[in-house]
Amino acid sequence: MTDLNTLQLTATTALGGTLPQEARHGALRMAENSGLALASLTLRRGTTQPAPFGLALPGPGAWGQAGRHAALWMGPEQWLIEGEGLAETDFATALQGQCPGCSVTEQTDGFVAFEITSEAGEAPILALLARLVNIAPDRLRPGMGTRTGLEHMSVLVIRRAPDRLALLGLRSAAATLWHALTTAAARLG
Amino acid sequence: MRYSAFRVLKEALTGHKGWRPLWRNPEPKPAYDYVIVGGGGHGLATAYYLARTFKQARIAVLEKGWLGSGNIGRNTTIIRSNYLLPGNEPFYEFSMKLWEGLEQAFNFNAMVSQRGILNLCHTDAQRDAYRRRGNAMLLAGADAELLDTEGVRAMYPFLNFDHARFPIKGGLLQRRAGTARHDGVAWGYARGADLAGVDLIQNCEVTGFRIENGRLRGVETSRGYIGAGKVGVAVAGSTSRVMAQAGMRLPIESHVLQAFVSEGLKPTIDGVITFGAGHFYVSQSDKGGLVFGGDIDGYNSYAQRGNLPVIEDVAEGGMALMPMIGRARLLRIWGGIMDMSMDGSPIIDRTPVAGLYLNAGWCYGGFKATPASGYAFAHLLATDTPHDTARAYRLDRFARGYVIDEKGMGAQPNLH
Amino acid sequence: MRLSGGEIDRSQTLRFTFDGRAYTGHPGDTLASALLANDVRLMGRSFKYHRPRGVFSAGSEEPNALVTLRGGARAEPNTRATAVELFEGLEARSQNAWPSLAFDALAVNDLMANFLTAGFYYKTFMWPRAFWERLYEPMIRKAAGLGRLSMAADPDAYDKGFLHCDLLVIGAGAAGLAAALTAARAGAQVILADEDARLGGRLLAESATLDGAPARDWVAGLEAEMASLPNLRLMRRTTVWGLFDHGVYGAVERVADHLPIPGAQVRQTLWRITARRAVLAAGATERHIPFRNNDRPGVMQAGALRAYANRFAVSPAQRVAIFTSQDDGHQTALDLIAKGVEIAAVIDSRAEARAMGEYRLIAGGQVCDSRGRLGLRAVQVRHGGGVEWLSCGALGVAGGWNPNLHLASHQRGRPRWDEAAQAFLPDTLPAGLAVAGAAAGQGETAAVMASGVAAALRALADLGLSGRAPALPITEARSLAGQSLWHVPGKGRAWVDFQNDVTVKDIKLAHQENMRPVEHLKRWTTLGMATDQGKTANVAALAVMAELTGQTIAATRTTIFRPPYTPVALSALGGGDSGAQFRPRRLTPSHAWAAAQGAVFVEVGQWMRAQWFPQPGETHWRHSVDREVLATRKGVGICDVTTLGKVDVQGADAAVFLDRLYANPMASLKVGMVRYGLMLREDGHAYDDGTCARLAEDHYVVTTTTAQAGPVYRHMEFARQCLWPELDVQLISTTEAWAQFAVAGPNARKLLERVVDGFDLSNAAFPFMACAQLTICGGLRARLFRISFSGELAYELAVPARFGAALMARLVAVGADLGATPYGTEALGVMRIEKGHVAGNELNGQTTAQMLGLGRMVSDKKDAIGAVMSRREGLVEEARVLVGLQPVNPGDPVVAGSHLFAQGAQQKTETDEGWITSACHSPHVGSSIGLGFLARGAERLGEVIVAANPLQGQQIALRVVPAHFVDPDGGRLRD
Amino acid sequence: MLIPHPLLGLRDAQEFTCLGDAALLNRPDGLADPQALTDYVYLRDNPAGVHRELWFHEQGDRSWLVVTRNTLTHEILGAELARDVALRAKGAK
Repeated sequence: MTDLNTLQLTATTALGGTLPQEARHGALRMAENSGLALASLTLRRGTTQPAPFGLALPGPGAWGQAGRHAALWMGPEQWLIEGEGLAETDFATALQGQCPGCSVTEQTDGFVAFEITSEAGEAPILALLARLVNIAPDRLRPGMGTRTGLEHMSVLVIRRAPDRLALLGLRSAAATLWHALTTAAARLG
Repeated sequence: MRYSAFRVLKEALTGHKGWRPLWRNPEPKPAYDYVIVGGGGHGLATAYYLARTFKQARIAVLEKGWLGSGNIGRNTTIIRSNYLLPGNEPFYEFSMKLWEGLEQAFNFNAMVSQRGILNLCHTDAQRDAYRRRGNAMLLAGADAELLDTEGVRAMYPFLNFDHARFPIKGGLLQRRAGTARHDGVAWGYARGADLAGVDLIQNCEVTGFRIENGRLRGVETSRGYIGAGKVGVAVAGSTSRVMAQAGMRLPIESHVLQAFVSEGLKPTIDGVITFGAGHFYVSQSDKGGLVFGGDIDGYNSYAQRGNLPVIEDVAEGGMALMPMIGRARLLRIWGGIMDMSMDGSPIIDRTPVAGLYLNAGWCYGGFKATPASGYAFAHLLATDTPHDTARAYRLDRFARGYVIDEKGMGAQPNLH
Repeated sequence: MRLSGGEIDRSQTLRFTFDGRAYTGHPGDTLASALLANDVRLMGRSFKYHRPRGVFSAGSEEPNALVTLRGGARAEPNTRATAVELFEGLEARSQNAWPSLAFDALAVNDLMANFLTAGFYYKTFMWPRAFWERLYEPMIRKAAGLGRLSMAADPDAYDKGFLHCDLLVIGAGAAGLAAALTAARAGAQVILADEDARLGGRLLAESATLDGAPARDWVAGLEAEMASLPNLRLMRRTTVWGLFDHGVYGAVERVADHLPIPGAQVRQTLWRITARRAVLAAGATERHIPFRNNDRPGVMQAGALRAYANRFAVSPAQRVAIFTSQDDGHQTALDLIAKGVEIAAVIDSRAEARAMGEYRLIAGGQVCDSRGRLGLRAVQVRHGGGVEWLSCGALGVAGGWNPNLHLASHQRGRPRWDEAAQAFLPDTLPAGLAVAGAAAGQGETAAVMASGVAAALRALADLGLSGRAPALPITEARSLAGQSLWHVPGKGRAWVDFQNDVTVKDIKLAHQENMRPVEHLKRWTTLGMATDQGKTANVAALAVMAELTGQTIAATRTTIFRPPYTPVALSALGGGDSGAQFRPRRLTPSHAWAAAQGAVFVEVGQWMRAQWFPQPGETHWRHSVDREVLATRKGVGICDVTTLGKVDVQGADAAVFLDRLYANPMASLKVGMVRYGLMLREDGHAYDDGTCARLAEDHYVVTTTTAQAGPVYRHMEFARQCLWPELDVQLISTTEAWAQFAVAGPNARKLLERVVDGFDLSNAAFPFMACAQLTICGGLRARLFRISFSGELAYELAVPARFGAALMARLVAVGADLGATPYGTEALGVMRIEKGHVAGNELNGQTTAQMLGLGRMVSDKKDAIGAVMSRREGLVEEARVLVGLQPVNPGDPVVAGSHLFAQGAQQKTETDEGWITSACHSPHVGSSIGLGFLARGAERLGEVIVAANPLQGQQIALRVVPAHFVDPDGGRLRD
Repeated sequence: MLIPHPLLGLRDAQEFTCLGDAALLNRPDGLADPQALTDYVYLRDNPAGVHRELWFHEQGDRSWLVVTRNTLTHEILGAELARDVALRAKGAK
């Protein structure tokens, strides 16, 4: 783990602040999640499918969680592994330790993550989804996730729970994605 | 019958009884010296120049549907000669010069209107590329001007200069470019060809080629066999399927390009404007409709219709460039089949079959080329030598590596 | 005039203006009904002849009553008064009339109508040639169009969204309601959309009862049930305007068009609806019967008169006549009589017609002319007994109904003429679409509803759901018998297409001139090309043409309908953000830091990059750039180069894979080293360049240019999945994950030594083209590459992106005494030109390795993409190669885009020897310099040539020099 | 347009990039006959009818697909992973 006590550099969040941003519109609360560690995991020829951190790696279109770790299917033989609150760790190395023989790539700063929670059940989440992405609601039931397009950006949409949604986008486009997200939420009014 | 203001006056006063058909509806003859396959703009122009300029006779144009039913009747009417490469620019400039005297030549007002085309640039690199292109145009005898931001603003103050994602840094202007009434061009050539004795045969689909010992003898059609000395194929989006009947595979894919027109509005956009940072270009017709378009849909298609993402993309581009068009309404969308070639440039050449000639690969630039394409193809058919300005449009340039790739996109037709 | 009853709320009064005059109406009114209630019949002018026009229909097919709605930036031209819900403060103006609607100067065109026949403009205005642009066309354009754009940006917000359903029902009339109810009760996900604000469609326009009560009661009951069904989404004010492939529909919801101002709401939302099945229940449009002067305000569809009376409680006049060829026309008379309107007569073209109530019937009669300059005063009727004038303020015309099949033909399927139904009915339908109700040619309400139910049941069965037919209300039987009458023969002009002023005479002339195929007819006469897209005109026109040619209507065929069903605002289509949010904006990790330093930014594709960093006292950008270049070459400069694409390549076969991808060998690269790589397209032209760093035997990181990051990644995946799937390779894009900085200049090593954690940077330990993974700044993992774009001793240092800004700040801070200077893209560009490195201007997709001076990199010992095709004759013969260019007179500029000529050569296409790709002012050289492609350039070093830029009147003498202006031997790189 | 992704089901075509004829899978060995490579790079059947073509799920799982589609009607008859098709073809050789 990077020792924050000796490190001479301070991290900034994807939106450019020292603290994550938050917004609230109606029943929806949106927050930048700067603590999410990410790494890509890809099988190599001849490797068997591992179960890193006890995760059962999900199939196409699916997302699964085990404790603070989670995995999203990204493509054939490829997953994005999440570690909640582990952004400051060398997550890729940790994952590599769990998956010998697999290809692992550090992705923590590859994405900005926005966590969206509804205080009024799933209806506001579904309404928001309809304004953001062209994915049928039955493909984004809790426990599902996918990469898709949003306002000319590639994003990952993960339905973590009926009332919780995560939106991951290119870190560099964080401000544009935040604008799109908060504008859509505000218009749901 | 010659059209004139006097004739319009006379007919108005005598109950319009004297107007004659624009063209005859002849029955196909058993054989012709020249058979042009395709009664679109290029085919009609070819027949017109063959008869009128190259003084050939016994010519027929075979059209599967109605005259002008191909891309000549479904484009966004732009004429221009603002090309970069030496294989292209002299040809398109030749075309522009033909446009400039066309209506008087074929006695039909095709509303050729030199309102100018302005290609906007948004980066220094784009401006450098436009400078290179503008200079190439001048060196080939065409006209070009390079505008800076203020020059653009003076012409079109309503463009989005202040809140643009991609600021307007200037533009390449060709004042002699403009628009023409697309159907009028087809009709003018058709009428001119008919008057010169060409048989225009509608509802006549070519279903096969009769080839003996490597030499073409004639065409099978839905109206029977027609013998031919030489056959010129100018069928744009249908090129691959027509030429497959002669056993040829070509460096062409057919793609759909959508085009758009708004409701009629009082004129506000004088010339043609193209957006350099999005897929959008626009002009306003003499009836007041904003005529606009963008990029091809990107997939092979013969369906003459496209899909929603491109429609949205084009509208987004329009709104980004000129936000004042927001309350204008889209009236109609249509699609044409583009013969997208592998380098984005056309082919006017002989084929391995003696007597069979090909005119194809116009991508979405065919309309502006209509006069020169017809002229050069007629030249090739009549003399068996390429017209000076069309020498580069050889079929073997792909194998030999002499591609004419204006956009530098390589052998991927949907990127040209 | 206002009648009793109707669906308007008289408890509230709404004020509005038309052409500046104040009027009132009520909620439930449209602008058209409110104007009629105020006895305003004249609402517009036609396009060509500027004929006075009034409301013709009660729906979105309206050809005549077009107004400019609202004012200022919200002005909305060509808006159908019949489809505008009245709101408080509504402001509307008439169009295409000057100086006033009642007195329009261009009505003179009407007097010249005999000269302005179809296609006349193709026959004249050709002499002298120059007069077209100078005189004729400006004159024509002056008369073009109807409404006027405000020329101001639309101030309202627009949104877009995506819906998915099992069944989309288009139209909420009797058929649509029945279909939606059937499907929703079966549990299907249903969307019911209607362009109207109210559900019910024609049910609200008719007096006929359902279950013995007014139809609105039945609709209200249904509405209540539908509101309670969570699987049914009701979309009022929503026009499904386009049908696309595979069940994708375009729809626009007018969220706030009925409000005085949208406020915080969006005005309209563009929905992309993906439906597994759809039912088109869009109803039918009544057709008229052309007769002489049939276009006066007051001449309307008979069904529209009925809708105005029953739903809106208005009549355009106290005394009304009906001209019909159908029993349906008589119903209008009955409904109007019930509302206290006087019926002058019902003129029925059928000799055998019978009256259905107490009114004068003229059987076997035809209306053959009309009077009334600004509004109908009388109609002339021809019947067995001769000719008579009947005074009336309105005439309802009932010529039968055309099914609204527009969406069904958006995939170019043509409807077929059904002789029995005397209508075009659906033939081949798009996959997943069914047609029901009046759109399918049904007439009786019971049959309409039943067909809706049946369509829904079929869709449910397709979806694997089971449904049951709901109990349907008891309907009143009505006779819908009729006989087509396509036009009333006679002299004068009988309008077919009202808005574009196409008359029966024009069609006859088109026939005479052999413009007979329907598409020629349409294009020659402009028939059906007005804002109503010929909804009320096309069928009549082709019936007239059929009569002239002696062909059947079936053989004449119809033109096809194209999207959109009704016109759609570009704001809505362009939806959401335009302006500065038109496309995503990508920011580099050091963006905020750079902004705080006052950097000037520039758009580079989607990215915003620091272009230069102005310092106090610098008044011109050149001052800043020159300073940054010199500081880098003298001390050390730092530049954010994160935007370069980065791809992680892993796997046992990574080396083999890259060997095939790059023209030059990559497998031989040693671990811990970097190599410059050139990719070709398969056609042999240069595609992209970058570096490959080998981190381990089975692990490379490759970079791409900023512009090509996306396409190159796609290309790599193509190679991996499609060309060589047998190789063990994994690709992950990591562009975003790492912030990367170029640290360049003689002091680069010294600076880096201050941030690395005990890493040996000596030349021996970490030579030119070395790479390593290390930690910096007290433990932060990083990657270091000793590569140089500037030609100086240089490195690129990468850290996790969130530390990028801090690293930039730290490098500048700890390097202050070393002259550490941040530099932007402009200085980056200057230094790469000085060094002769190629970039986008040279790698423009038209150049080859040979032209770039990299020909020897293309290995002929291995199979790599593009290698073979790069050896084609045309590419090998290409003589132009990259050279450096320097002005003979040091004060002269070198201008990119200039063309190169030998001195004294005549300048034309044939003598063109190349062009300048990139140019800049070089503070190192002390003059402008450039790079360019010049024919046989390598043999011409020292020669003076001419750079021609006729576009800007420049002719500059340049000396051809090697394309390395600094450190040609590369000593600095290796120190 | 909707693409029936073999793993993810129907997805809007907007998520994809279309490259063209699936014959591009059959790349001749670059060290072999240049004519074969010329044909591979430039010539297309371009049928008006059933067409096998390559689509890249760019805003999705980054799979290349071979989609069988009718270019006259746009009807899609099937889709499979290009990787599977290519491996099968290589196995057949």
